[in-house]
Amino acid sequence: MGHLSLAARAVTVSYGGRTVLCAASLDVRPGSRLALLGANGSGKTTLLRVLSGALRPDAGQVRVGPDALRHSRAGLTAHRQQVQLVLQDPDDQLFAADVARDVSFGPLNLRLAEDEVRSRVDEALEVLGLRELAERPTHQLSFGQRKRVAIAGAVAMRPCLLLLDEPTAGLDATGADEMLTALHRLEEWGTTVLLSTHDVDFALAWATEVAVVEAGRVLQGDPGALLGDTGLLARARLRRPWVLELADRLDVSRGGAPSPRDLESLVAALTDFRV
Amino acid sequence: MGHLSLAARAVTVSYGGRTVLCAASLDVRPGSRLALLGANGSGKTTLLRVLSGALRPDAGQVRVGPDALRHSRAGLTAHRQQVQLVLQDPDDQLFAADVARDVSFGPLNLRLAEDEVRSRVDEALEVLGLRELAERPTHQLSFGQRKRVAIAGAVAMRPCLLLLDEPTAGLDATGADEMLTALHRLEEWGTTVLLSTHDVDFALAWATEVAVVEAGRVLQGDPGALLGDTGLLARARLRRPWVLELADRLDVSRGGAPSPRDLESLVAALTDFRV
Amino acid sequence: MSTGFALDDAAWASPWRRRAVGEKVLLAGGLVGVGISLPVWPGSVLAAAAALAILLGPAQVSPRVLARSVAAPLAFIVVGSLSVLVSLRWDGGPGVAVTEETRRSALSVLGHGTAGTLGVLVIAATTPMADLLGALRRLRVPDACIDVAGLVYRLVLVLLATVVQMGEAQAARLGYRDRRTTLRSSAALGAGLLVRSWDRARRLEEGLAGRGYTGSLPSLDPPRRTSLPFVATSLVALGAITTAALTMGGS
Amino acid sequence: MHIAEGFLPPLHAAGWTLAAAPFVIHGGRAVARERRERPETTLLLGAAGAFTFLLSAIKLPSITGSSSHPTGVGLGAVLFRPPVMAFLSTVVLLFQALLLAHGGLTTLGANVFSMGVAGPWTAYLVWCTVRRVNHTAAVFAAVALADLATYAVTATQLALAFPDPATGFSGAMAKFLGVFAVTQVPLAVVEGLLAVLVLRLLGDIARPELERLDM
Repeated sequence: MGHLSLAARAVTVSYGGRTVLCAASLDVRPGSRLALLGANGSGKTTLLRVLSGALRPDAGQVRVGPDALRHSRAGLTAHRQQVQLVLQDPDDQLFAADVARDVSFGPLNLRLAEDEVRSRVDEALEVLGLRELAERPTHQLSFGQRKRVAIAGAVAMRPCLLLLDEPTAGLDATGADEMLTALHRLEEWGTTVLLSTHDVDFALAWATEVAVVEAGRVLQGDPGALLGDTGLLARARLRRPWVLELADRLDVSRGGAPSPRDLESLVAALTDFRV
Repeated sequence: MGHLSLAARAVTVSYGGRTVLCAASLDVRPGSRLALLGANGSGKTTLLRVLSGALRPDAGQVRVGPDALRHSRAGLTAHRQQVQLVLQDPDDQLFAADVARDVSFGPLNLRLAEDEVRSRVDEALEVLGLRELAERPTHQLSFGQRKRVAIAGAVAMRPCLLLLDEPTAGLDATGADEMLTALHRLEEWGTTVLLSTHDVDFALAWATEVAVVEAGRVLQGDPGALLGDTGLLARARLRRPWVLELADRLDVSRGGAPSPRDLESLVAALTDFRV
Repeated sequence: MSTGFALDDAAWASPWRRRAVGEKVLLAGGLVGVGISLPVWPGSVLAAAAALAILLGPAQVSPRVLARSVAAPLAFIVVGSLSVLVSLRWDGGPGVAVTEETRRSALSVLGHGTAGTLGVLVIAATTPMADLLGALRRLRVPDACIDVAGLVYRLVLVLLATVVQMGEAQAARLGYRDRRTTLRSSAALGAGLLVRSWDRARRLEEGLAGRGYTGSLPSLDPPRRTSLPFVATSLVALGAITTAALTMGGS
Repeated sequence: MHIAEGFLPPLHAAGWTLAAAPFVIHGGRAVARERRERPETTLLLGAAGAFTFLLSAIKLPSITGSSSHPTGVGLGAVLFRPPVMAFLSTVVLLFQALLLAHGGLTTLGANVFSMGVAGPWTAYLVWCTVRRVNHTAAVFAAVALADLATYAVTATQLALAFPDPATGFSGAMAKFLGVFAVTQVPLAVVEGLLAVLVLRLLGDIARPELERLDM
């Protein structure tokens, strides 16, 4: 899949007089698991759209490896073969009557031969755990399944980098588990995933790196550090992950031990502490 | 607002050959805070639609106080003045150009005088914390605000009982807090709220009683007991609330102490335990 | 809440779904052709019986879905046949009469309509719309037209749940209490629906742009092979009905 | 009012198909041309078709006791113009035939002629004539007369196929107009009122979109 680094450099975007992003920068390193956090309306989706090339920023640029993204037709066509954006509502991206037909759309637009298209479709459905649903009508799928079909449609383009807008929003526990499995498969498969979410607990457990969107700017860093920073979280209208909150309240990480990331590591820390 | 008890008795509903509810029963006691839990597609929404009168069950009945709900036009008109259902997606429930006009839809249909309609609208907007938004066009509101406008539209009918389908789904931390404030105000105001959710943590913290939908049936009981029952939760495809999971892993509730319901009570229990 | 239309759901779940569209069109089209062009007895009756046997037999359509689907067209056919049955006179003041001739033509239209309706159901209940549109595309119907038709299908299903929920939400707030409120609510529903349709289209356009959309919506149809035994059996059955109709009808 | 499959004799069905074909082909060409010039119209046309289909699923208040549904062709013609409606109506009628068993395939041509050609053109001509006098009256008249035109053409199609043995075409016409008047005349009135209200609401909630459609 290649090792593409993607970055936003001092990107500014305004809609109807309101500045959504203001000189925001973000680095997506190949192989990282990056979670973009922020309240609803903070500009997460806007930043993803800028990175995908769908939106041209008023100022600043998007860098793909060493080059600046060109918003010409050719530049965007090339970019979309490396970077794919999947929107929050799957019904905004699914147009075909059944799963396999829908996933074939992207590869067909790449003007691949029919055999190649079919093998891309199979591969994408496999990675997303959708093989048995290939011939099912789109409208009979659950919300979580439709979300994964939308991702499969992007994966069939074989991007190095996948931008997912709120992939876990609206999913129940089973749907979220299936999504998590799919994310792990994508990683094994060599695709770097940047996702946006407002679920701080999920971000802490999953990400190797987080970026918080606040007042039009982006702060990027270590999940434990940023998501433990009460001042930053309050400004960004996010709450603290319960694991960190509890660790703090119980004074777990006094000794400079790494902060816990999930239930397991919290239990381990608490048990150590008691001994 | 009155003290209406509402119940589903052995309700069975099938769609297109699939039995969604199978002799399901539920009691909504006035003044309780009842959370209806279940995975997506488990039949939560179907049960709410049955209770609201929107859907006539294939078997069983809905009881309002001592009487069975009649699905005649007159029976439903009377029922809808006592029981209001608000669905998950606000955009399916808002029709008018601005907030106040939308909220006035129900009171106007009640054939109230103009003054009375206005006071109902003001009151509903007040309870939902939407006063300043009264003249705003609905499409300019955030998702969380639109959800509260949809609830205000139901509240303006002055029901004794409000059925809310997934009121917190899709909300960020701020939106969820505002929703919670609105739920507390409704309670103070004398409205009994039954809500469906797949957020077990929220249900444990908020509800005085929970009901779990599993394999077409409903199990109703104490939040701590039902949401601690790993067997039931697995069958219902729900996870255990993290507070209970952690309490269990750390062996907090050994002494028969009540199980913790939120971060505060967990911290208290853990601190007691350590002393 | 139903996810779609009963007939469409039946088509997606049909055991004949993976059959080539051409062979199903041959059978259903043949049954319609035979059912509406031959004399009613026994042509239409045999064609209708064959269609019914296919639908309830190998095509495994549930009797309930079938009964509900034929209700509306049958109502039209019955009302229409009754109009044909009654003959109108002007001379000597208006009057009505039923003659041997009108009875025959009423029965004929009743039989043709019923056989034709059942014949169309053989294709409708076994073949998803996507397959039919794919077949039309192969028949050189312009891509632009097929793309629009495919989108209509998808958007109808996306918006169907919206319409149902909007209607229920209005009903909950007593929006269908009397004629006046019903008219107002229906109008709000219509206007809301148009806005939602536009919104969906606009968002879909943006969503598809990232997947390389530039105006056309290609998708790959699944490979299907025509079954010679199926075609042969269909032709034999159609031939048998025709022969029976022509020989018995003469007597 | 959809003519059911098999109701028309084969020759009549073929004749009406031939009569409707030029309009549908013209509409299809218009769709293809639109797309070459403005690619984004594919999606808007899909939305317009879905809207027309779903509008016909809305249950109208009953006046005579029998429930009825709007045809949507009058409003569609005013919003999207008759050539496009000829094409969209064909798609909608095809879907109604196959998804709902309303109408038929051999009778598709006849139904397209009444609902996709006669109705929309009547609506459009009335709309263009009356809108200079009064906007609301124009909408009402366009939509109500579109329904009445559809109904009259359908009655004509049936009367041509089944002339009365005693009184011929005119007797048959009287029968079919009479039988279906019970549902179709109130429908025309109610759908006209509905269209007026829908456009008024759209003026409140979707002004920019209406302006794009040149309303």
